[in-house]
Amino acid sequence: MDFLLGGFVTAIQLLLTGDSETYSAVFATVRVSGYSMAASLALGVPGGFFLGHFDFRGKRQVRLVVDTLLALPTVLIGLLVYAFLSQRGPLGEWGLLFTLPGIAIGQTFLALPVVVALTATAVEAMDRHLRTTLITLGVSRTQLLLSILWEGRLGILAAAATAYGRVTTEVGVSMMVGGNIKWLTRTMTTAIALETNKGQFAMGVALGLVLMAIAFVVNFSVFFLRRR
Amino acid sequence: MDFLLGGFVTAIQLLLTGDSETYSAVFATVRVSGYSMAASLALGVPGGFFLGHFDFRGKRQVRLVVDTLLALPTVLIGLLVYAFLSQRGPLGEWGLLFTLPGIAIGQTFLALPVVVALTATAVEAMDRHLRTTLITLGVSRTQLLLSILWEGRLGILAAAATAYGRVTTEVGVSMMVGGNIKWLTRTMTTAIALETNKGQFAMGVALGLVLMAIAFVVNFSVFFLRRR
Amino acid sequence: MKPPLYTIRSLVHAYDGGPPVLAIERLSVAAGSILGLVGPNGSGKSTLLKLLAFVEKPTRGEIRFKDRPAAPFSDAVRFQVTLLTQEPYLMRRSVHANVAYGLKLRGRSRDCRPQVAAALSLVGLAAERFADRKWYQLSGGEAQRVSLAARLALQPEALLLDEPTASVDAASAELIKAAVIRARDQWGTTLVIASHDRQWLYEICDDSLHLFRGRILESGADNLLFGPWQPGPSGFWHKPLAGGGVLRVPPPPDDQAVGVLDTRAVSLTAPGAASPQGLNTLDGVVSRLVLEKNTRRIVATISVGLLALTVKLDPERLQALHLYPGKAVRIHFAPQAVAWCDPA
Amino acid sequence: MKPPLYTIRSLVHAYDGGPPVLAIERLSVAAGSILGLVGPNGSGKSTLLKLLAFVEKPTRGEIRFKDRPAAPFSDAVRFQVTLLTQEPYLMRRSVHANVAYGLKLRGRSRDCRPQVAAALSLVGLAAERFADRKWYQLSGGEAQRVSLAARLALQPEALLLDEPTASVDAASAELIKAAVIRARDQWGTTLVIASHDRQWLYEICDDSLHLFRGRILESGADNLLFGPWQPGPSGFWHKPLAGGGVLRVPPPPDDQAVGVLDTRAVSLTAPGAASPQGLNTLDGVVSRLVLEKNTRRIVATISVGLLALTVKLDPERLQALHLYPGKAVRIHFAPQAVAWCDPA
Amino acid sequence: EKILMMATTTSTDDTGLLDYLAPEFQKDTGIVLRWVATGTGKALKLGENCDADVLLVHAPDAEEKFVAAGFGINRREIMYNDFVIIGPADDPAGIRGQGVGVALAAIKSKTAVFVSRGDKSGTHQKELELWQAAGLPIPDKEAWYVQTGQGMLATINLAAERNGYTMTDRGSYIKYEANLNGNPPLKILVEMDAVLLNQYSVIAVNPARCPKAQLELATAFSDWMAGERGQGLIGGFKLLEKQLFTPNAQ
Ligand SMILES: Nc1ncnc2c1ncn2[C@@H]1O[C@H](COP(=O)(O)OP(=O)(O)OP(=O)(O)O)[C@@H](O)[C@H]1O
Ligand SMILES: Nc1ncnc2c1ncn2[C@@H]1O[C@H](COP(=O)(O)OP(=O)(O)OP(=O)(O)O)[C@@H](O)[C@H]1O
Ligand SMILES: [Mg+2]
Ligand SMILES: [Mg+2]
Repeated sequence: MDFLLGGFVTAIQLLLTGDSETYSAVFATVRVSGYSMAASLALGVPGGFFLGHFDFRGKRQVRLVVDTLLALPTVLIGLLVYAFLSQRGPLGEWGLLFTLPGIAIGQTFLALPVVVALTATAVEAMDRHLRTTLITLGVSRTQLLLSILWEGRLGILAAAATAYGRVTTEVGVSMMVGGNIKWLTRTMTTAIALETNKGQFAMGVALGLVLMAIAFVVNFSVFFLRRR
Repeated sequence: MDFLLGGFVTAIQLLLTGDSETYSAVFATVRVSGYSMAASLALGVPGGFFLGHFDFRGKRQVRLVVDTLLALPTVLIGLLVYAFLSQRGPLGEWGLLFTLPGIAIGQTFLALPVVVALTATAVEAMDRHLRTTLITLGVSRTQLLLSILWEGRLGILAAAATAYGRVTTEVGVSMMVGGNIKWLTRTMTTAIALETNKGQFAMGVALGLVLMAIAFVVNFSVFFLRRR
Repeated sequence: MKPPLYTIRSLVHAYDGGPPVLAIERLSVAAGSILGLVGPNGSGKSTLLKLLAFVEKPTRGEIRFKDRPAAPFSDAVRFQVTLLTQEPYLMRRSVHANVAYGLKLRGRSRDCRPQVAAALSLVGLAAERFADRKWYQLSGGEAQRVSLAARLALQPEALLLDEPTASVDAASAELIKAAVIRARDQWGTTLVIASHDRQWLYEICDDSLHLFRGRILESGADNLLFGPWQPGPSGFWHKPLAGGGVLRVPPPPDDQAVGVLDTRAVSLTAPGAASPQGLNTLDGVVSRLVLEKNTRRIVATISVGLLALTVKLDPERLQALHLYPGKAVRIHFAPQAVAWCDPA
Repeated sequence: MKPPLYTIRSLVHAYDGGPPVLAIERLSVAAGSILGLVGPNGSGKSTLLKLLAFVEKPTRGEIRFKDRPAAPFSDAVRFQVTLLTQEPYLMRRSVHANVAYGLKLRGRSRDCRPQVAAALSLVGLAAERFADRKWYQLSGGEAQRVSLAARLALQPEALLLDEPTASVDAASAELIKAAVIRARDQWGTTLVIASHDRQWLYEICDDSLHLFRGRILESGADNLLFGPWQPGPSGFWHKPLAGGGVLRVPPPPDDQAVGVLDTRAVSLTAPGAASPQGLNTLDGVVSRLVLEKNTRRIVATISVGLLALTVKLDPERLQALHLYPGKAVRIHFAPQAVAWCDPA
Repeated sequence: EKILMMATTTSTDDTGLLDYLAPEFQKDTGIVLRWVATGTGKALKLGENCDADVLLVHAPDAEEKFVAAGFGINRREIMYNDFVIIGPADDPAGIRGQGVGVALAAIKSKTAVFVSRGDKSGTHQKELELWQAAGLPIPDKEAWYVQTGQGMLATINLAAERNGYTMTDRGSYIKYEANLNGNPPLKILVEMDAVLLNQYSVIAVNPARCPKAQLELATAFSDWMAGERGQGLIGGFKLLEKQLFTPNAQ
């Protein structure tokens, strides 16, 4: 029990004293989640829009697949990406194994189903008259997409926040593809896992709290989008 | 690379030959995720309804907190729950450490923010005339809640599917609270982590695919709710 | 006499801390009566109906139902009162499920097919063609009528209708009229109906209430006179009219004030008739003549430039004047007959 | 003469593989004209308007705009055509942002405040009071008018209005009428307007189109006669009427068929007048008389039991008959004047 | 049913040793053995928190501290295996057959990649000892010194990907060899140095601190492991025909 309080104190110390190990992991986490969120939003939001907005044969089946992919285990993604990026894998040449961009690739696969499924749900829930209204006002196809997304921004925001939570807390991909290399690819979550394995529970809690502090800052920075 | 194909073949073998270790982990996963989904839906759907449906002061701030909790690292939850359930913790008497219900408690904390945030978003996105219509038709408060949830079932379904994906793929809580004890608390994800740690990549992939097969069955069983 | 179904005391309603949009000092609605609500857009009709349906709580004051206070979800009103909202909302279910929903809430779930079919036929929809359609497979007017059928099926004690004929065709409007009257006569339902279609409304109402900027105007207030007003000679204020002529009114509270002119204070004469000293004299053209079914009087609309004034006449007077649509007439009324609305 | 703005050839539309709900063999809409669309609920008015706005693609056939084919999003029509939908939808923004949205799309974003204010005032809304309101802070009629303002602000070449006055008060309906006429006169806008308010519609339309079950009826088809029909003597079919009397018609295609009766085929006489051999003779009461502004003729509605028939009269004929609302009259028409609608 | 809860290091589980011993133990004593396999640090922590009855770990220094602090009693050495230094077959630092001290110095001076567990595990603690014994400063931020913070096999795999050296226990290496069908890219280069011994011990959790700790069962396990039966089974445990652990209970 006492390690909880200890963790809280340590978390504040780590942040205030500018502990270099911690900050190295913080930056790694921020960079990696930045990449993977950018990629998964760029691909997933249009994808989700398409899935939610248009009616086509087999739409429900596609949703079923996407929903199943929500349960893609991080370690499995880690293994798949590892298989491709390994020296002996087809993309070994790129030298992305044990690098932050490598992790970001794996996390993108992790976040993509979340963004697609939730964006599609948000778009689907929108009033069917919105589309007609926008077209009658003279939107182009792109403007239609942008305006519908803007009207449904609360849903997209929820999609992004959920995907961010998933990306930023995952361990499997970061371990497998990143290798948890100190000063290089050690992210907050792999650091937490390591400290916990070392039996340094207080340190694990401290790093966990730091991770939540980052999440708070990130969510706070898009707070204004919630205004109605 | 070859372990991917090997994993696929192994996955089918494991399922068809009724491999007892695999099935033990499958049942553990199904039981644990069953408990934690039941608990997090029972608590989170009404909570999300409340958050999405009513206007109150500080509502946006509550959303900010919930969104931040989406980024609750599994290992942190694992540590917190461990702290309480450990012999030396306040709830040590209950004897829940290294048991499936213990894991389920931790996973409930993991799923709760997802269910709350996404249910709230779904309810918020609903037509504001629905509430008025339902009241004028004579619903009670409970019927209002149920009918709004039913009308917004696609959103709730997405919330549940996302939470399920999160619960069923997490490793941190299962490892920390469950202890990955063979035949007892070894779930699919801890088994995958173990195999991967042992370098048995093909087996890791195989178990990952089995996990996805479970997810497919679960999502398929609620497929009918998608009919419009 | 039966006690009133609704009694309202010192009611004020404002949305989310905004300015009050409805302020009613006292009002009672007799059981079994049909009350019409008229008034321009934004005058508070829908707000009043939502309050009467106990969907919203008034900001101040009280609404009593059968002499007991009530609130949203309270059992005293839950199954007794129902409202057709202005934007008819259908749940994402079939037409049948929409109409049956309220019946099911009341525990009448056992085979409600015949009840649903009966309700649909009241609004002119054949159950065979419509019951199994999805909510989005309807035209605007069909959806409106399905919503109404869902309310009629409940046979409520109080039925509140907000623009029930807004996008409904003429034949269906007649059907709805018949359904409303039947509801009152057969089930003793009390109705409050807001509508912009005054002809339709006046043909069924026992009484009507004029709302303007959230307040009740005295009855007979069919004519609203809008400013701006300019001060003129001999204590009156003026407004020049588009087609020539001038409107004279008593001093208004402010230059944008809205005047109310009782139809009974207006008299019609042949064009060119001598105008009595001190009265407003306006030349116009009859644009329509409509029979008020209950009273057998005739409501005449006279266009004076852009202004449309309403006058009620006995058939005898009408025949004496040889009125027909298109005929030129002269209107007289005393400036003092114009009363001023309270500022909102 | 200017070439038609729209030309339609062999158009058929069905929703999602359902039965066809609109089938128009050929139609053209002249540039600068105002075309009215009338017809009962579900007759296809909104469907036609959505097709004309290129929001939906027809299932079969073609709609040409300025003699060129067009499709949703095509540049040829994107900024030229705009539709006010039947359910006015406001985006979750302020009133100003809603009205300004289309202007911004057209690149006129630089301070569009004055344009927005002008558009709002066309529908009788003061920009100071309304521009900064949120989309949900409006009454039904106000929302409807904001939607219309958002279309008027665009000064489009083709303006399609679906029930623009559905929940709008009488004064605003007059304003909208003026705005529509101004749009045509000042900007040369072509308008197609669907409305159930025929009085209002006939006062602005150059021409009107009667839709019934997805088909265009011949003009003058104001009266629809509904079955069921029973076979009768001498080759005619019958329907007994509520207030006594019988309607005789030529043999219908089926016993639920709908007959169309041209107003011009109906003649009015004094009650008790001798009825010419072989004609339908019905006794009714005048319920309203309305001036048709363009033609100066008078539209009389005659109630025969539950049936309401429309007849058009010259002022002279009306005076000769001493008609006024409430007066009993006798109606004659030849059974052969009833034509049968094509089954849908 | 008597259930003994053990916390142990990953190597005993990953190699399959426990899966092999537990049924025999149950057969002989009727006690069901359950274990949580984790890093040595966490295993000790679980003991400290009274969440296990017995520990099977391999970090002598940390173990002694654990016992000295009163968390555990009856520490008993059971078996050992040994550590080896492995590296790419072409051996860029040229350490094949050298002593440990020389080998480490060569790696450092050639700045060849060396992959460290970096997780305070028994293996990692041994590695740190070796740097110290060789009189070298413990590297941290040097680019050639990669700290994975992962388990042994993950670390070996990482070393293979990086074409680097690492130190591992022999059991894990044999497992790694088996995973790659006996033909791994990393080969054993340094072995059989006396300092490379890896001692495993059993410690019972102190019932004086943890009232629920089952000292009786823990002692039964400890006795069984140190006894003839246990020692014989450990000696007979083989993977790829190779013995993984050498029993050495006194
Ligand atoms: N949710 C709301 N928030 C703030 N103001 C509102 C809201 N709803 C309505 N109002 C305002 O309250 C006033 C009364 O609205 P109400 O809907 O009762 O009018 P109405 O008489 O029904 O008008 P209409 O004929 O257009 O339906 C209007 O000025 C309107 O702008
Ligand atoms: N999305 C849809 N799917 C299937 N059928 C539809 C759909 N929308 C409309 N319909 C049907 O198409 C027919 C024509 O509808 P439309 O909306 O064009 O009628 P309308 O003339 O505008 O009627 P109203 O006066 O009620 O607005 C109706 O029978 C209606 O039920
Ligand atoms: Mg209203
Ligand atoms: Mg329509």
